[in-house]
Amino acid sequence: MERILTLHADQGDQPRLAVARERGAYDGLRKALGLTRHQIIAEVTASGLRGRGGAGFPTGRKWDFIRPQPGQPVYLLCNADESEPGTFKDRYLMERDPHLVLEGLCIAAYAIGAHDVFVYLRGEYASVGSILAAALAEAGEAGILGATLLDSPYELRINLQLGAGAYICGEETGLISSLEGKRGYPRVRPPFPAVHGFGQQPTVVNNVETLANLPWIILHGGEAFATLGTERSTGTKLISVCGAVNRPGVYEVEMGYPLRDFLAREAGGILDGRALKALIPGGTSVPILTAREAEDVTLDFESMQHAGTMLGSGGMIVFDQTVAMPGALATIANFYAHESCGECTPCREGTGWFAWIIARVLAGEGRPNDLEQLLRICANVEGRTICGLGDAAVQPVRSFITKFRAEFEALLPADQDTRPDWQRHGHGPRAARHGPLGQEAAWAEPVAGPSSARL
Amino acid sequence: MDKKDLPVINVTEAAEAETNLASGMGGTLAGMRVTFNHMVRQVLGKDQVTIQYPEQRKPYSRRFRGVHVLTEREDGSLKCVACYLCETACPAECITIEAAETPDKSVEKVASRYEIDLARCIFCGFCVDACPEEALIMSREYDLTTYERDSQTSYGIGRLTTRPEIEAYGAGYRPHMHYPLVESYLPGRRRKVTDEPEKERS
Amino acid sequence: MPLITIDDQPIEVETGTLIIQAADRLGIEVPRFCYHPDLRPEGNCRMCLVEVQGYPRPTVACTTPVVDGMVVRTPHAGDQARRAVRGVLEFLLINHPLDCPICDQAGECSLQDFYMHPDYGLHRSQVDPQEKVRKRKAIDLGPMIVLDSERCVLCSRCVRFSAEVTGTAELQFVNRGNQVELKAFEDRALTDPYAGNLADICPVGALTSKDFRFKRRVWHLARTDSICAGCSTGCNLRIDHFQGTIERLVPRRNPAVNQSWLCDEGRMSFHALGAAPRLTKPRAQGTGDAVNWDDAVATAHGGLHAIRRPGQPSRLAALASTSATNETLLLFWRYVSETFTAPLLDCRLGQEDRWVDEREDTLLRRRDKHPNTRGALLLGLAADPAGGLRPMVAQAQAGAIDAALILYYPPLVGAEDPATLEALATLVRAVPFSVVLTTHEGEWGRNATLALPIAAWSEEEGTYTNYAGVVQYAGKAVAPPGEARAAAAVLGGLLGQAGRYPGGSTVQARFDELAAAVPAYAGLTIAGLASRQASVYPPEGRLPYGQEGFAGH
Amino acid sequence: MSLLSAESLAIIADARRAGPSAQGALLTALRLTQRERRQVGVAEVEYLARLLDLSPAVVEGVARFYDQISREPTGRQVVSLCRGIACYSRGAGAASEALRAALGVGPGETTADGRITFRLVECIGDCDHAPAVMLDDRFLGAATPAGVRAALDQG
Repeated sequence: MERILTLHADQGDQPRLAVARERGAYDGLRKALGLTRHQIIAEVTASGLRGRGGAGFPTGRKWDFIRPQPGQPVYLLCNADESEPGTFKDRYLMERDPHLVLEGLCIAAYAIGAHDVFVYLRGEYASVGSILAAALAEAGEAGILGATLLDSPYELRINLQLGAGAYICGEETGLISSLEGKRGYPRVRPPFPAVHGFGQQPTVVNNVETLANLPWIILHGGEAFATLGTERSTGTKLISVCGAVNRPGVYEVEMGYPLRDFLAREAGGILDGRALKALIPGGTSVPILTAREAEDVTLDFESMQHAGTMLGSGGMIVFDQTVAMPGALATIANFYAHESCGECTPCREGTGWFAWIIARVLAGEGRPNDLEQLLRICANVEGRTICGLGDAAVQPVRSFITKFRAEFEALLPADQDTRPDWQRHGHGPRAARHGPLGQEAAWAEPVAGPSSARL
Repeated sequence: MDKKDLPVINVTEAAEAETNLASGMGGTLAGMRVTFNHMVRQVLGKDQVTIQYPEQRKPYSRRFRGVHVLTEREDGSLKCVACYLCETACPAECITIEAAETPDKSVEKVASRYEIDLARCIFCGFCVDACPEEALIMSREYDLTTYERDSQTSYGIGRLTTRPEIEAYGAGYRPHMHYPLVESYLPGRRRKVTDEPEKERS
Repeated sequence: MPLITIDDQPIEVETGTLIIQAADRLGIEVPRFCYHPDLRPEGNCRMCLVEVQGYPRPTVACTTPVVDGMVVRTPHAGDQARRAVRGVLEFLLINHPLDCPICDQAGECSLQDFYMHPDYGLHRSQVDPQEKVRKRKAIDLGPMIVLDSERCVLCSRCVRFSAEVTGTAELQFVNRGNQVELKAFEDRALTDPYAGNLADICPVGALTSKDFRFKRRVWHLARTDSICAGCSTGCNLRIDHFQGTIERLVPRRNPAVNQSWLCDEGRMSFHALGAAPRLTKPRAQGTGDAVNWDDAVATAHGGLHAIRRPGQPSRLAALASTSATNETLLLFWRYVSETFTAPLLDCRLGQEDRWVDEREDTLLRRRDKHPNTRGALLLGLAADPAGGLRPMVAQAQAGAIDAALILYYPPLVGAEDPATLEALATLVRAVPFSVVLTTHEGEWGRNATLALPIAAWSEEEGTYTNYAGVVQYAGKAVAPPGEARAAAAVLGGLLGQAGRYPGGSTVQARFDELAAAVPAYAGLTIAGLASRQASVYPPEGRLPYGQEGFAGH
Repeated sequence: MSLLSAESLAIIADARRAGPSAQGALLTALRLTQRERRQVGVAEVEYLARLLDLSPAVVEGVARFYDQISREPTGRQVVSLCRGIACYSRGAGAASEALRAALGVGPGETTADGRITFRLVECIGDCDHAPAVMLDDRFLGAATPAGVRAALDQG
């Protein structure tokens, strides 16, 4: 299979510039500098490359929106705030092949006419940051990324910015706010970042993996890239698989690769030969798939959509039969309650309410109508929020409850209490609602619960 | 049904019977007997109709709307937080409230002045219905006779909380008396309003 | 211009208009918390969700600009929008404390109003009161504001106000998710002189007025529209009063004068009225206090009239006040100029005619603390550049004054200037016959031959002309104390004594006379003032505040 | 007096120049302050406010938005155990208990000697080593009390 992103990543010495150059690093940039911006955008558009951060927006289109006024600065922000649970592909790229990322960064900046680039790394990736910084310094001394790119007169300043622990800063407008030194609040669109972004200037935000595809596209042409993968999901995708598999890790697969094969070969099968129970294909923000649903899914945007979920960030979390779904959902719900920025009402209150109800259900103190309650809250959060986090929080709740309902119902008491809800007292642990969320969050051991009726 | 089943009263016989009675002293005596019996029973003190008020009093229903009582929390503090709902609801405009701040942040607001002019009050009980916290209820106290008008008919916090009468008469009308939603205590007695007995003790 | 329809009502608006603004113009109520006409829209409360034909999901009306042909449905007309808003309202209430009985906002609270709305409120609560997230309560934020973060719906109006309008940025959110809390750093007292506005813009009971705290339930208040008399800006405000006492002042929105704001000094100005004892009865020197009004007015005119010297200028010092209404000033001017020949007629205690053009800060406050200096100037009450109180005093001390007629209102903002009071006292002492029309007891007026009690601001109706020449009507909220009368009535009485036309009996009539007498006001009527911003200065009607703009904008 | 070292101040100065607005340096400043002072408390907030010409409220608001900025001083070494979904399904709960026993402090607590702070954090992107643990900025891989001890000792 054609490898685009991990061709050299597995060799340990790839981060060293000299070695990387021998293997052709920055050749794509050299070629790109020979092209005009429009040629590059045309190539990328032809390649059908779609954003690898989770939303899958066509990269060429995104660049095309940039129409700066004369004299107006343009910014390129590299979204390296890889916080989606179960996702660690960008970290893999930046650690193993930083020059590939930097090269892609330069090509993108040149293509949209940006002279100031900011790489926003999540705070936990400080170690990754130093690897990037080292590579940056080395490339600088080598005159590749000095004041100008290679021997062209094109000025480019690359800045590394570390976050400080906030999932929401991975949302593009939240990232912009954070970079501006404000609370990482997402912003209402319109206006879109392409018009009023970083410092109210035209801005493009691209994911690390997206950028890493660019050198190959420039060298081999968009057409070649488009021949890989499926019709609407071109190229390859990094899948970071974790959970109950024998070989968790990052694997590059061509789009359209069968999920069954991926689990069996790359992931090395389910842990200890157990049976697959369910898996989340693209980070916790997408609906979960039961083993049956997962059977004939292929790894690409359309097939996932057809299966009622999303390829998302490609962070695959695998559950085997021993995992109890209510506990897993509680963990996920606590995550969103903790990471909701609290700016807009439905997400702020909804995520907290999810966590609270699921916590009390888990504690065996749920109310008979709690599952309906949760689904009702899902409907009130979805599509009513400023950014995607609200919708993201809804997906696991709704899919877990609908697909593994029996496991949840087993935890609920039969309804003897006829009083209206607001008159009932003494529900569940306060942890989910009180005090700074999380540190008190009760652990529920992933022991085997009653298995789902669907399995 | 059949005609012959109908009960028949022979009017003539009945009339004759009466004339016979009337002809003698019988009717008079019959009447006298009734009167005499009543006299004897009254003198002997059996089932008297009148009672010796104020020494004797009749018990009233626990829904009786008598003089108001300001209830307390378990710790003995006044429940009223001066929300003015009773004043707003009062059709006779006989309630006057002044609010003040308390250092206790769980309460924040208390009534520094609470006055009901019972000379204006029509005892409709709207004030009690309006109270969200059962901080104001009615008692079964009904005798309000005073010698002066303003000074004695206007009850302030003092008289609305501490009166021997409250002890004597007990709690009267309040909403949710059958479905208690909140806890309130009769002033100075540390006894829950809901524990009030059905009948007044005498 | 885009043409759109909202709930089947068509409306044409300028490009860039927001849906919510268009709806407001149609009088369609779109529920909102975070949107405020004088703050940058942020769209965080999600309460103004509406459905737009062709949009997959409900959109916020407060950040979406209209597009030609847009078909909008508000919760009143659209099921999707109704469901959305119901949901948002429920979210806002799950952690809202059950404070209404002790919350000063109750009665004018958006949460209450929206919850009671049949279209998107009245849901059955699904949370146990014990479960609600607890936050800090009754936090003292200085002289103006009390913060209760538990009641906060996090609409960020206050945060934006302190960042955009006053630029002090003293309030911010901390934490994340449903733990987010409004906070002033270390609960420090708010220092900006406009903090009082925070209580007004807060749609719920999170930020409440410390001065008004627990005073009254708002539904007991009577309301009178008026104009602030604290300085020459003339901010539009509403006087809330109960049984003859003013309980609070709140701003009325007027984009041309004060936007939605009011400075704290102005907000507190009504306390000045009760600060010192009021003059409640006409008082004549010698004879105790017992003077009835008719005698008082007769004596006053008699004494003043007596100093006239046929064929020669009258040696009268007539000092009007730049705090008086235009109508009062007209009558004062008429009485003095129609009865006397070339008297000393002026309205200046100091340099009002110069201060009126000076700002005190970049937002609202101006150096001149009199509400009607511009009006007095337009009436020619400062015609003589060398005139004013001080020259009068000088002449009086030189014995060149036979009588004085003084109209004086103590300032509502800032302390009385002792030098001015001393000058007034000297003037009163130096002239043989003096008539003083004033509101409060004052040492300086002790020796006045006659002291006549007049109504203060809020006790009489009339018009003020602000520094920029905007003529505005101020209503009467409460009755003057004791026997005090409106100055206009007293001056009318004097005119009557002089055998002159005493002026109309209603403010409308008196203003018509003003419009007829002073070219600047030609064609204006009281009714007209309410409807449009009439600017009479500079004469060509240019509005200076247009160029001045406001701070932070 | 300055709460921060000269090199930190230099970095902050660069950050102020890099972006379109000076406030952009705040995030960097907060990180550096947290590293040097182990906390961003009242004193630090006021210092940064003066340094960057912002209102203290704004600085506090931003500081208390991020997990890695703490108001109370943290230990000299911070052990962060991932409680992400992947680590959860691979026994982070047990690991948490094991670490509690090994370190003598529970999640969110700091040892009495102020040396070690033990935190539970959201997914740290080390899922292939679940249950993953970090020591300060270092990924330690799968969390075993022994491994963590060793890492702590070598500092």
